[in-house]
Amino acid sequence: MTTTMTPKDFATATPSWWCPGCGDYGVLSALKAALAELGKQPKDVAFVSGIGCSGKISGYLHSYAFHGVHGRALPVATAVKLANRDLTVIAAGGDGDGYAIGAGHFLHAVRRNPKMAYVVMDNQTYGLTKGQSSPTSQTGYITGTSPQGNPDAPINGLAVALAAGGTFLARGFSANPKHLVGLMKEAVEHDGFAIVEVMSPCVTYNKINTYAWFKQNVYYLDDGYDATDRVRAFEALTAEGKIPLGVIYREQRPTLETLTHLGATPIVDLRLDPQLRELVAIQDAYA
Amino acid sequence: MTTTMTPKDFATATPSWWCPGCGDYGVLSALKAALAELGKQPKDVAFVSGIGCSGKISGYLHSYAFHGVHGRALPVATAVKLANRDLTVIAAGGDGDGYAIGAGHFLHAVRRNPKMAYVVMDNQTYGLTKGQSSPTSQTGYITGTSPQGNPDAPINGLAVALAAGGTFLARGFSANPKHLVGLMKEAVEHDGFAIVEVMSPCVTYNKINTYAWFKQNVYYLDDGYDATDRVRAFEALTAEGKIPLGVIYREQRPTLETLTHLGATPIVDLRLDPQLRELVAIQDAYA
Amino acid sequence: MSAVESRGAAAAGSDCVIVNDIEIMFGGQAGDGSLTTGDLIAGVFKRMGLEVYTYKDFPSRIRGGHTNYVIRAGEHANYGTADFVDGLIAFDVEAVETHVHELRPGGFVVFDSSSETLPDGVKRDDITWYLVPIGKIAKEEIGLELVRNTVSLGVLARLIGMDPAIVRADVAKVYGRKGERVVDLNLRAIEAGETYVDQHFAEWPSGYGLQGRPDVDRLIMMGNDAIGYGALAAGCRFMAGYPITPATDVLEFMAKFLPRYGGVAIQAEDELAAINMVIGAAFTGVRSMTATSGPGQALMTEAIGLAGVLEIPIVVVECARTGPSTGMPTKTEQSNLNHLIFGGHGEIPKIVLAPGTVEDSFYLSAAAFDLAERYQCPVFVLTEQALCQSKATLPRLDLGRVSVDRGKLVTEPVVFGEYKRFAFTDDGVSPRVTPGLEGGMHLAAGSEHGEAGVITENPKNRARMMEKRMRKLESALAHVPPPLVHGDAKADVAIFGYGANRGPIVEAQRRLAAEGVPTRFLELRTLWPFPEEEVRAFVAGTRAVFVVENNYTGQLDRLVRYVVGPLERMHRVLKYDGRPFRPIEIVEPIRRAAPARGLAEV
Amino acid sequence: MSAVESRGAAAAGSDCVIVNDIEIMFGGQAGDGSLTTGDLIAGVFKRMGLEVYTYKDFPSRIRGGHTNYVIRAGEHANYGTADFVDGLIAFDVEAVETHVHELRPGGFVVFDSSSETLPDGVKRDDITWYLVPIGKIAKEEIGLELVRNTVSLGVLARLIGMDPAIVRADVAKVYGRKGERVVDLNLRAIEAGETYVDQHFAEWPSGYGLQGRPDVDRLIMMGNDAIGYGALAAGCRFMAGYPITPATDVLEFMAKFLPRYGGVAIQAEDELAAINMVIGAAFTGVRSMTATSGPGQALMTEAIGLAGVLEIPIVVVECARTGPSTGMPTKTEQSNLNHLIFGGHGEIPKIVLAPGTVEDSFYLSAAAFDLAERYQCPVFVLTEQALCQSKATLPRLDLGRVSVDRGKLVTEPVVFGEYKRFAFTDDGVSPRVTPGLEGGMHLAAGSEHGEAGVITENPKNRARMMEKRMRKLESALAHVPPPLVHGDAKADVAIFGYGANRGPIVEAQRRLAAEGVPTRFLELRTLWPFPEEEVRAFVAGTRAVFVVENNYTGQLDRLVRYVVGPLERMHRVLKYDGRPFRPIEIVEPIRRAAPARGLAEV
Ligand SMILES: Cc1ncc(C[n+]2csc(CCOP(=O)(O)OP(=O)(O)O)c2C)c(N)n1
Ligand SMILES: Cc1ncc(C[n+]2csc(CCOP(=O)(O)OP(=O)(O)O)c2C)c(N)n1
Ligand code: SF4
Ligand code: SF4
Ligand SMILES: [Mg+2]
Ligand SMILES: [Mg+2]
Repeated sequence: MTTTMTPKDFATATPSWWCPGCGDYGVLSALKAALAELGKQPKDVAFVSGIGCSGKISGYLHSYAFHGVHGRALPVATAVKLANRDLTVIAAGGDGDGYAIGAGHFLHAVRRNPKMAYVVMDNQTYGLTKGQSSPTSQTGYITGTSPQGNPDAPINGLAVALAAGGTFLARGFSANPKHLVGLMKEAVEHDGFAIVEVMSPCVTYNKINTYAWFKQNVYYLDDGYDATDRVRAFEALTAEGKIPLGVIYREQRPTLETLTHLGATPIVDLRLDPQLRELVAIQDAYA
Repeated sequence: MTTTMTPKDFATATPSWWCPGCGDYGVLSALKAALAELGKQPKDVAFVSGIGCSGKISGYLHSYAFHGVHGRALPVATAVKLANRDLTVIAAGGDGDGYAIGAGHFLHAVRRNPKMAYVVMDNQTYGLTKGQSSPTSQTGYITGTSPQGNPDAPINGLAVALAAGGTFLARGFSANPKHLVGLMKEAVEHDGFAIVEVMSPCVTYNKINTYAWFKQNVYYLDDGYDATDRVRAFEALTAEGKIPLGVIYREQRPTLETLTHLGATPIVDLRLDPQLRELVAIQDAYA
Repeated sequence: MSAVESRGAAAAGSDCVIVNDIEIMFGGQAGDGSLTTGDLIAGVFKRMGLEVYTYKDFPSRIRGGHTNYVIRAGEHANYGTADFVDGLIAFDVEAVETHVHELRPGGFVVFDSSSETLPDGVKRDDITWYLVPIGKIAKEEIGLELVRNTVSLGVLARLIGMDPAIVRADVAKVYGRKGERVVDLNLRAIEAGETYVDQHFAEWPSGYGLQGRPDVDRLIMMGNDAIGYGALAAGCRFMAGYPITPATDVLEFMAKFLPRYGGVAIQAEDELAAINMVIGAAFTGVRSMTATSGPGQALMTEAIGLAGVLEIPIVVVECARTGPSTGMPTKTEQSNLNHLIFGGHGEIPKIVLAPGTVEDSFYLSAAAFDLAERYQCPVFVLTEQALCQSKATLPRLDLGRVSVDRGKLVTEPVVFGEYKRFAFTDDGVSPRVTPGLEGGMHLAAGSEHGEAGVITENPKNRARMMEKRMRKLESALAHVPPPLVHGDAKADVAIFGYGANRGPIVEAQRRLAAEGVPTRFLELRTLWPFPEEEVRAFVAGTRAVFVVENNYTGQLDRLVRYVVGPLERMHRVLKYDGRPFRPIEIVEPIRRAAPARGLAEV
Repeated sequence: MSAVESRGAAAAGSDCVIVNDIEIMFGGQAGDGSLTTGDLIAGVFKRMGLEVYTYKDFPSRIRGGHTNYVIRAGEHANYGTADFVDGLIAFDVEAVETHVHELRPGGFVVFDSSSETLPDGVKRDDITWYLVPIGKIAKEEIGLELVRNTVSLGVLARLIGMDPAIVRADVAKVYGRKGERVVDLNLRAIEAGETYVDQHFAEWPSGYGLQGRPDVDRLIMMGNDAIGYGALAAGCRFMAGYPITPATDVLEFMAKFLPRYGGVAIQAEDELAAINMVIGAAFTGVRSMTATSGPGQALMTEAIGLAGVLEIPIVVVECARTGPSTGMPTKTEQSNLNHLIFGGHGEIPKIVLAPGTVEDSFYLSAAAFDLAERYQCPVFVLTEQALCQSKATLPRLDLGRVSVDRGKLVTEPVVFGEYKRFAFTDDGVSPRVTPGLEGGMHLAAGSEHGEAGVITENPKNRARMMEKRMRKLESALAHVPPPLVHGDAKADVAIFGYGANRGPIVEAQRRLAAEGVPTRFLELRTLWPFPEEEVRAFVAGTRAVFVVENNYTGQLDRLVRYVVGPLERMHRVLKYDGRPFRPIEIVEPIRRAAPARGLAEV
């Protein structure tokens, strides 16, 4: 059965809890469009989100959606993929969820390289808890918890992922949905762990990194850019000045599913029979 | 009072629990020598370690030593430094402690940049729990928990730290104590977060990354190497082939102590008086 | 449609003038500024000399979503909401629909009729309905829709007789920071609201009248601020935390004030880091704390055990919310008590304090630091959303009552080799050194260790060390904040409760007493070590015992029952819908199970 | 120095031949191969038809550090060590010094006299001392010092009469993997040991004689392997874990076997990842588990709450060790029970099972998966180092007794919009779908939600949803593994205990019965939901009640006392030095507090 899917097929009836103008709307639309264009079915999509304004996205994407605890979307999503490799697995969450409390899992998902997409909705602040600084906030950012200015240097999630062995690194902007849909599609199709960091402004709390600020501070990588050169990618990611958008790095290496020797049958479909002959025979080694 | 210190002044009477030949002995000796050469006093050294064979090192270095829970040496050490900036703070732990369970804290210590040294004793395995694979184990490494071979790609801690904004990155080998002492001294003196990753073989469990293997697979960075070029450092760290030893990257940026506006008086030495006038006056804003 | 659609039958029929006891609910969409106006109302009530308590019922989202802010004022300090709301200011139909059943017969609703029409179904006829085009007034008369909250304040002020001078002064003060123009706009908004009432409802009194009283020098403060302030006063100079509702305020308070006193507040990358930082700073000799809520508390579990075995004094504030898991982050609950006492692998001495008022939040928070250092163990300050995010009036806080007793902290050099960090002592507490002190070098290890800190697995040492550590609980027992008895100490109906429930229980007691059911209520302020003697004595000679708490399984009840055994006359009064008790919810079960005795019985 | 320095007086005086009940302790430095030899001894005992139990007392280090491996064999299955050690094989003075007081009068020591000399002080004269230059024999006669363990096995075999054919067969089998040369060396080592005994001690019998019995088809298995095997049999096909003593074995077992059945075992980066992976795989429909110990369990606390509120079936094995914090990682304790039951913010239904034998470890581990899926909640399998890392003989495991009942798992497409993942039901359990199923799409949120999964903060829904979830505990109560009664069901002395203490308690019972103190022992196999009815009934009609457990605060005692109240006749029998009970430590307190009744009293 092949039906033509539309973004609406991925919409839920749940009213959004986001503020008007929030960048996260753009992320949601792009995701829906990408899934529709790829012809995915909601029943085959497992969508795992973290906690935060961003994390609420799982309530709005019609799918098997999972809204777990703060910072742990990636371990959940990794296991979902291993348990049923036929599913399209997507994880999403905020900059705090992914780079603060979830930073360790982020590094380890990168090095494991399961086939799934991970969307980081970066608003350079903690939206849901009312505007504290996040790991991507600029040094000096003034908030309730840093009235003298954020003392920490912002983290460059994609550069870190590159150093940790990332195989697909892209960055988009929620105000450019067309570009974003393209990145999302590539990410979902990538045979490995694909990160899409989306600049997704928080209109309520972040008065520095606004839509206008981004428009002035991003640039799009052009055709001349070679996304397979790791050192070049590091340079692009860490250079002072404007923020690159597009696919920044791409590489192919064996996925976690391959290296854990998963069979073609998803684990979830295995027959479970306690009386299997070899199962009983395990005891012989203890006799 | 200036006395000449010797490595012995940093020795405890506690017998070591390490196996004969363990690489960690070399790390301990180098640390003692470095502290002695720098003329530090045991009472002014706060030494925080993680859990693992490596973590036991805090029992053998005469100082104010802290042996906390698995993976959390860096938050403890960061706070020790903030609480008393006059102390020489050193954290140490294994590759599992630092790059697996402690990976998130590692990233955040790097971006905070407190003045302290962090020694990662890398044996590419989990020694204390009897030889499972660690985040730095090679893909395919066969252990009790990975009888079909470790499915994960090894993590490059220094490259990750570089991408996260590390200001001092060095790598040594526990079988070359002289070189190591030099790195340790530089690290302790560095005005920021200084990482020394030490190749410290586990002679009991790791039969691949042995002393002999290291001798064949490392090289020393020479004078021509420019440790202030970040992209060059990334290249050196991620290039296929031999493993570079030496100071790989060095940079100066404000420390956490500076950016949190600490005064010259260590916090621990502040007078505490509930009756301070301004303290009482805080209430006026609520009246 | 006329401005007033119906006049409450009850209100019309009676001439009920309720003086100086009123509960106003301010209901609308989150993020529309109702917070400021709610605070303003509370402030005016305070300056009119009344006792005030506020309660926020906000959704876990930033803008939109039904929100309500309850302001209660009266002559009694009532730490909690009343059975009924007296007046509801509703900015949308949803607010009316959600809350109309909570109104007292004879109460009133002010509804913003600018954009929505009230559906017929919702209109109760025993309350008065004031339909006011609030938004329209703001937009058309003031030229700024944003001030509609202030317009509604003008309406309310006139309806219930708030002192106009105070209203104006407070509006000027609150908006003062934003400049004169803003003050002016808001003052005009007040005026507009008042005028509308005068023009349309002059003959329709709300039935409520407030009478000012002399405003003695008092404070109005939120529980979380009092906790932060108590910590600061007690010499806390290091805080590490990770934002989480409803605890973030404490971190924000400390981040604001600590630097002024040479200290530092760190926003950590997660709660694991936060608690380990606190342990690190405390190990170094600085009074240190963190504040978190359920999910963060769960993550801190492992490290709390470390502090216990390292005998490091730390203070951990738990601002409880509705669990399990993410639950309802902005709602109240008392379901973390078990975790604080019994959570964690292995056994350590810990102390759990629970304030019942904003004032006590200050004093117990301050006391926590002395206890932590005297007994060298983790001390929890347990509070709940219904108290910690609520504001209340209180007397000025007496910093003379705050002590800084650092226990067995050694400040003079010791002799290396003689000094033993974990020395066995009678009270279980060993002299403590901190880095930098001559001669005190040692290993502080989370592994079992001997007196000098060296790791050992010797069974005899282990047993002794375990006994030494746990003995501290016994030593502490006589020195922890004692329970308070409220009501009639000789009554034969006993109530147990703690924290935010103090308010509703005390109010229920007053009402029960009036009905002929005198009660005594033991407010537990230290929940661990559990005051077994006091609890046993309190149950003796009762005909009925009630344990009132906000959870499903009866966590406090378990503690009480462990001491006194399963008794038929013991009853649980539980609530677990995320909302605090209203007094009637306590009055009713007690009335049912322990009715007033006929004269014959006395 | 003569080979035998003293002949135990008692041993010399009596001709005590203890047949078929012996405890051997193998003591030396960690990492010197004693493990293999200990296993070999255990294997020989088993093949001689005896029941075997082994207990490892290893330090938390890799090489060096005093180690001992206890092998107990007899005609009874004794799940635990005896009061005394019968024979100690000591490779150094430290081993003698540490354990000489544990020897039974009449017992013996084999001491390797190659390098160290026994100081005079240590020599008790009521035991026999066999001084054998074991290392020297190995080096000089076999040419390989490494085989000294095997030489000592030869010595022991001859001293106590182990079947020489079996010894040889087992040595050949164990070393078979390493090639013929190694087998040969070890066989010669056996021979050398035996010969030494024949030449030097032929007239000095040890006082112990073993008599073979027919070796029925049985297994010898470690508790952790039985847990892994039970999981595998029950259809567990996903495991994620993080190494931690004493739980790592379970991960290693699963890593070895899971891939053969199409499953996968993942070593996660930490316990937070591990438990969230398990939840992810279980959400997807795969039976999933993790295994950890205290510190890891503490880290899993938050996510366990998530599984509870998402109603996801997971199995969490807790292999308890000595806490708090790092504590003594290789030692046993029962101090995590409180955490499993009461840990975590907010309240969820959970089930806690605790096997008392290796056999039961298998069956309860398997049962955990059915319970998890039937009640859609976390199920803990709680065991302790003293059981989970011990090997014991047991009958073949019957996989016919393992069922795979997946509860309300929906496998046929459902109608989107009608289907409600969290539907309110009478038993609290809602039909469950997994990703990929047509029509079942929904949000699984850790925030409070309605029947269809949509997040809501509505108070009525909240209360109902809470009740629905918690109701599952009541539904489960009749279906969880029931407690077992050991001993004399009509005795008026009652004992409560669980887990690894089953063995020592049952043995204590036998001895007490022989002394005229019959007892009944309720072995709790489900600790939550707590079997209140059974416990209440069990206490009725007793003259004394004992709660036996390995911790300081009496965690099980609290659970029992909550049900039956504080009774004067209730006593705690506690041990918290990291070592399991020896039977005498249970016999004595019972004997003291409940002495045998004189005839008059009967
Ligand atoms: C363990 C835990 N700690 C803290 C919180 C509170 N919390 C909720 S969302 C959030 C951070 C949100 O920031 P981000 O991930 O950037 O998401 P955003 O709201 O900005 O989209 C925090 C700290 C929590 N839910 N759980
Ligand atoms: C929370 C927690 N999980 C697991 C463990 C068990 N554990 C102790 S050390 C260790 C890993 C050791 O590896 P590494 O850090 O590389 O140190 P090494 O022993 O190799 O020096 C683990 C998993 C623990 N102590 N605490
Ligand atoms: S607070 Fe910021 S991130 Fe959250 S919904 Fe509003 S705009 Fe979006
Ligand atoms: S096991 Fe390995 S890492 Fe541990 S002490 Fe021995 S050699 Fe060193
Ligand atoms: Mg954010
Ligand atoms: Mg290691």
